[in-house]
Amino acid sequence: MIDRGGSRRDECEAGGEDAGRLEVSMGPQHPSTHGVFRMDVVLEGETVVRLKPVFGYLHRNHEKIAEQTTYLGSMPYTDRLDYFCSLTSNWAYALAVEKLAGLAVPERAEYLRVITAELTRLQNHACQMGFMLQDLGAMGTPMMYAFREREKILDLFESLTGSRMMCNYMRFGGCRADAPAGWIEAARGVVGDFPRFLDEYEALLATNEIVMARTQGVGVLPRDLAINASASGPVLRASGVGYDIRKTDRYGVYDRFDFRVPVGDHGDCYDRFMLRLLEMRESVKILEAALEQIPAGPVIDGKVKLRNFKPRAGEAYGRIEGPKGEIGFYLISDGSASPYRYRVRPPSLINLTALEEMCLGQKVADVVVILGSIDIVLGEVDR
Amino acid sequence: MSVEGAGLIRGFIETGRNLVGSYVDPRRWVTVQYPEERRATPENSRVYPFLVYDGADPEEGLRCVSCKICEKECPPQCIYIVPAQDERGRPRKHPAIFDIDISVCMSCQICVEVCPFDSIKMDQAYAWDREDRFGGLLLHKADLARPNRYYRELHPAEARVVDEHLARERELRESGVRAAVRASLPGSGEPGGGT
Amino acid sequence: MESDLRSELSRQGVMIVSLEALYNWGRSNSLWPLGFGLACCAIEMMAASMARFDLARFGAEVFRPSPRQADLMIVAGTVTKKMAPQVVRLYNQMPEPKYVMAMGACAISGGPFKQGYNVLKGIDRYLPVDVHVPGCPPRPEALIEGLMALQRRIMRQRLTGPERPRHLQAGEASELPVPTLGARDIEPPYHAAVWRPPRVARAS
Amino acid sequence: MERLASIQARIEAALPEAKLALAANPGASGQHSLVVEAAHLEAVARRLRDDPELQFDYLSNVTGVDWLDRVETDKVRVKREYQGEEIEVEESVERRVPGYLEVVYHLYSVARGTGPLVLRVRTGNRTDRVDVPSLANVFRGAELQEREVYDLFGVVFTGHPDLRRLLMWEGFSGHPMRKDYVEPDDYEYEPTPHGEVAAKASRRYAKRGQP
Amino acid sequence: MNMEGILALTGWGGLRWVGPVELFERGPVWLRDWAVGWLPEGAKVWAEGLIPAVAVLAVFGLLFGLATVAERKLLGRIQNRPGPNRVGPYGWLQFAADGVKMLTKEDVVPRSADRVLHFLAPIVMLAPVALSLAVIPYGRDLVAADPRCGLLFFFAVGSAAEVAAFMAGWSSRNKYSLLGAMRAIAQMISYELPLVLSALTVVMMAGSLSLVEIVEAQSGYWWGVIPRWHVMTPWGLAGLLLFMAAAAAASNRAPFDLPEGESEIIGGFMTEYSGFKYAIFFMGEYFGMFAVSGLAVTLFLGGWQAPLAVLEAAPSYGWFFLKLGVMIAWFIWVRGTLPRLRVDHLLNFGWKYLLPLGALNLLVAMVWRGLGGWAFPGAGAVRWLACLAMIGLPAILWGRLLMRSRGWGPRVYRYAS
Repeated sequence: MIDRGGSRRDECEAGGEDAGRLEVSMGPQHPSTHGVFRMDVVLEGETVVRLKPVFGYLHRNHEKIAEQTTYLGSMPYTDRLDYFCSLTSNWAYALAVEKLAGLAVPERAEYLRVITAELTRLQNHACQMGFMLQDLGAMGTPMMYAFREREKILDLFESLTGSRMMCNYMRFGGCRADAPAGWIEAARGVVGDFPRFLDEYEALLATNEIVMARTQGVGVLPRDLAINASASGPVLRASGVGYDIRKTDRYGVYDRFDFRVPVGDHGDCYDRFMLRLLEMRESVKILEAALEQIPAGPVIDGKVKLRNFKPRAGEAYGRIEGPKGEIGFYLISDGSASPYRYRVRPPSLINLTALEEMCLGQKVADVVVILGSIDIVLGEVDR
Repeated sequence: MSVEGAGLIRGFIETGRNLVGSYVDPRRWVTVQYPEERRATPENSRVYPFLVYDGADPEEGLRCVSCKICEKECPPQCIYIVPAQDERGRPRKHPAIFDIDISVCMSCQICVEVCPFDSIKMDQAYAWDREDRFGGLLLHKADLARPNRYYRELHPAEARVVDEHLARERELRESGVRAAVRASLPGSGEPGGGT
Repeated sequence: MESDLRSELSRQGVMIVSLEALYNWGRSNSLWPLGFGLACCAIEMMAASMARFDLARFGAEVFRPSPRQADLMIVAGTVTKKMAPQVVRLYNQMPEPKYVMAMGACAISGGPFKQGYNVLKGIDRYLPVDVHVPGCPPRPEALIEGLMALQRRIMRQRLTGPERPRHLQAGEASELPVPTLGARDIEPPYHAAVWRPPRVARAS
Repeated sequence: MERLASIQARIEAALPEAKLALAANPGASGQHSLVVEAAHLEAVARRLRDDPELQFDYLSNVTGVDWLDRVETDKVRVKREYQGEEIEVEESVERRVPGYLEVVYHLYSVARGTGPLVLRVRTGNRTDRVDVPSLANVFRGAELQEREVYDLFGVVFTGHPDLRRLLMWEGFSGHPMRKDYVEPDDYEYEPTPHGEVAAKASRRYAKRGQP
Repeated sequence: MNMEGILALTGWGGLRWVGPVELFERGPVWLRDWAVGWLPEGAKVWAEGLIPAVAVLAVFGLLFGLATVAERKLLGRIQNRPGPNRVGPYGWLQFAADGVKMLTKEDVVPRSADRVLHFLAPIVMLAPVALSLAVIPYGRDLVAADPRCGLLFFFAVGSAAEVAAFMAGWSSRNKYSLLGAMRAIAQMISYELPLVLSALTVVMMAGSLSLVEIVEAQSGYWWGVIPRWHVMTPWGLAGLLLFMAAAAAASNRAPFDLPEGESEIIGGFMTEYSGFKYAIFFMGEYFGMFAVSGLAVTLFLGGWQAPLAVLEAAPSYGWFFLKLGVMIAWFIWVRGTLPRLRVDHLLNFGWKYLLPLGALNLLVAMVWRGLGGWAFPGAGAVRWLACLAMIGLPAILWGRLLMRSRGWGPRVYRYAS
């Protein structure tokens, strides 16, 4: 599996250092690298024969800062990891700390976590599809529709957590605040409206001949390589692996909901695109059930200290199924108020491992589409 | 069974529907034409912290006792506090300097959560654009002080809880003092303390 | 022309448009930003150009991917030391008149990440910033406020005299020196010509 | 712990020369780990991946940990002559434990839905014996993460296909995530300084000497 | 007012009463004649050429400004937002602000660029497309120049714009520019052919290369209601669709805007252009769009002809510009809807799809003419449907074959157990 990728790389390099090659450095400022990402691409005509990603333009030392601050102080920084999905990053971190310190979470808080995480997934997937279409050259229309729906979800986030993007909502042992009056109903309204948007998206894009021609058979990630390269989330599932941490780890209260995990068979950009669409439909189902079932009760374990929180020495790795893939936190505690080692397992970075294999032999216009279909966010890639 | 080209046509219908819909369908007309139109921010919304004072005097009424907990807990370390001193040079329970650098603040409201005295709360004013970074974005005590009335307007539900809590504490403190005074009186058998 | 005379005339129905006013009107109402996102703030910048807030109303939705056609550089997000030379280079590639808006805490001062070893503590160390929009990230409304503040600033500018804009002053370089990446830090740490911070008296 | 012990036994049966050690986790999570000698890391990883009973085919997370040199005090009982009598006394002896860099791997099984299996491997010390065999040839997923560990911790992965800095620029010296890394001093303007930063900032101001 | 009409100066010296219909219809021509009449004899020839040229440039210059605003507003509406609405009344002065800014912007020429070519490229871009506007009849007798071979002139001149794109890309010494320039050349070669081929059908049916005559060939009404425009015939409808697809490519409009594909190669050949040179490129692009839209109107939509006999009272150029507006709106709608093609798809689409269909369409037109002799009841409808099937069925089937041969099509997804 690795050998094939390697040989393909060699083959292209052995293709001769003749003239007609063009070395292009895409990024760090490029409209389709989704931030400050850079790819050094070698082209023959318009065909990619080599591609080297260059990282670090947004390396803002998240892990170092976290090792110098308290456990609680890192929570707002996790918002800024994946700035589309602050709530799932919150959750992953809270989960890791709860494992580290052995904390239990009240049931209502678990439901609130599921609801906010699935809402996050909805807006992340919608925006990802918008960005990918933007990379395909659609003049912003799909993105506008995605952001139109995203704003509705952000309104919910703001009235629940106080901030549109940087929610800083979860705490060790629960959530910071209970839903304000009328929030559940408002969320039900937004979720109820969402399928209309999905239908619109599907009509606009799913059977569009140009979209199909641009994405089908492009950027294929074979099943074995996907597993071996530790791809996760929709990228892994599009390659035919039905692996969803919500099902495998059964964290939170996900085992109480009836949802399915869509799987692609081709592993190309179209599969990754469509899987997100199908996942959104499943998320809507989870949300409807969760908003129906949510019990009354406290939202945080009142015994957990906010200040001077010092878990006993030990380590823990906690992970959840984020919208972009497996987001995990690895923490080592030495018994003091700040973690001895704090590590983020960034799905965006690791999903890029096989980027070169996916891009070789494709056109330069495909590179941006493949990158868009992986769905990266630089805050998380570089941290 | 689909016909090639139908996907394109379906797309045109969808955009066409939005084009027409933006004139007739309020669900497809989502623009809030800021600054003429403004959406009300939800009660929980937060931007930068401010300091609450009781009574009429923003200086003396400050609830802040300069305990420096928020300064210590602030993740980006953007709060700077110097306690005031009385005439004999002993620290008073009052800040002499209370600065927040809003060019650093990340609006996480951890200071609000850790404050045991309910003295720092989150404001909702977001328009802080300044041409001058150095003077304009460092907020001092006088810029930060807001009356409790303001807090009640911004966060009514939260303020109600806080006010009740503070009132109860005050009551307890006062009854505790009264009890202690009574206990110190000769001939009184009542136990002291305000639990 | 005296402003009171002008307003008197306009009350009488006579519009006096000076070349200066026309010039300022043109460039303030056609601020094309460089499509240039660095981090979290870029998302709010995008959100500001989307349907809910619609930056297009101000004629500022034309995000140009090439710096050659852009007027306004919105530094939206954390500038790392690794990225700083590119940001300065992009600024140099923009044609005059050009403006810089530092959007978000990170761009202004390094923000929450200023403690990081790879984070530049404010883009104004290398670039002349016209408007600072603090926030983490600023709401789209705050960005629009910042844009309007920039427009007002441009409209206020006189093209002659000592207060004339930077690009009309002889001797003001359109290109700024690009910092380089050293073995431990970015060099130089700031451009003394651009950055003159005051001293804040603090006990250590 | 029992499951981990059986995995250990299984690997040791298949690879007799590879000695694994169990490292218990005192915390609440119960995620204990296996410590592998560097020389056998690749073989063990391959075995873990290919063993039909284990199938740990998914390398989720690779990270480094910097353990500084530390001084431990051991209580030892020594015989001393005291006033002509030999008695046993307890003395504390300071012992210098050399630090090391540690690479931690979290493995999962996609095929079986099990995990995490935590593997640790340690370098000789923090300065010159910092090499560890690369797992990038067993798990592609290790490629970028090992580069990151190399960049930030300075662990050299032998056999890595493309070992360059990942996040910092070429030509940067030092490994910032190490515990003893000294950050560059750029506190020219600090309106809200604290602790160490306050000291640095005031030094800066003194040097600049402007009002 | 006199019911007869108003007193008007009809050309030089001719003062008579005319009705409002005639006034608006003939007004521009009279104005020209009147202005020319003042000049000495030697200058008259020059003036007769110059005045229409200035008029065309002025009208299309203004149209360019308004079209940019309209595009931004319409795109906005497609995306559920208002678009520019604060500069001038309802935002319609946005183009003026942009123009002022562009004019006063610094002109940057990269140090390594070829300065001469870099300077010439925008001019070479704008001049030919402006020239091609000369042969389009905007109204009855309202054409700047009517050579016998107007259509040939149009294509000959119009294709020079791609040379400009290549000049710009080459001279900029930027890799993205070069990529854009190479794409522009590839695109030109592929799309001139189907463009010409679909126009050729009209030439064949109208029997003339003169655009004025082609418009006149479309006058009249079937049964007094349906205008005899070419688009009302099956071959004309197919021709229009083919023409519009090829025209979008020829004028670098979405979904064929590869030479400047913003998301891939920044700005393509325009990457290194700033200030007014960039504005001229922009203008050239819009002029190109106006030109091909105008040609489409002329060839297929009856030019300046009114859609109904009763509406002929309105001035003919009004109808032309209305139709032009519809065409521009269509281009904007396409831009708001479709993603961009890839280079090889673009070439395949041009060579393997548009070109064969264009040739087939020529055949269909011949059949249409051949079946014109049928005289049984319902013959018209049968002939119409037969010809439509002749072009429509192959179009669908051939498209399906091309898609399926690559394995493109809708998919069904499974769920993990």
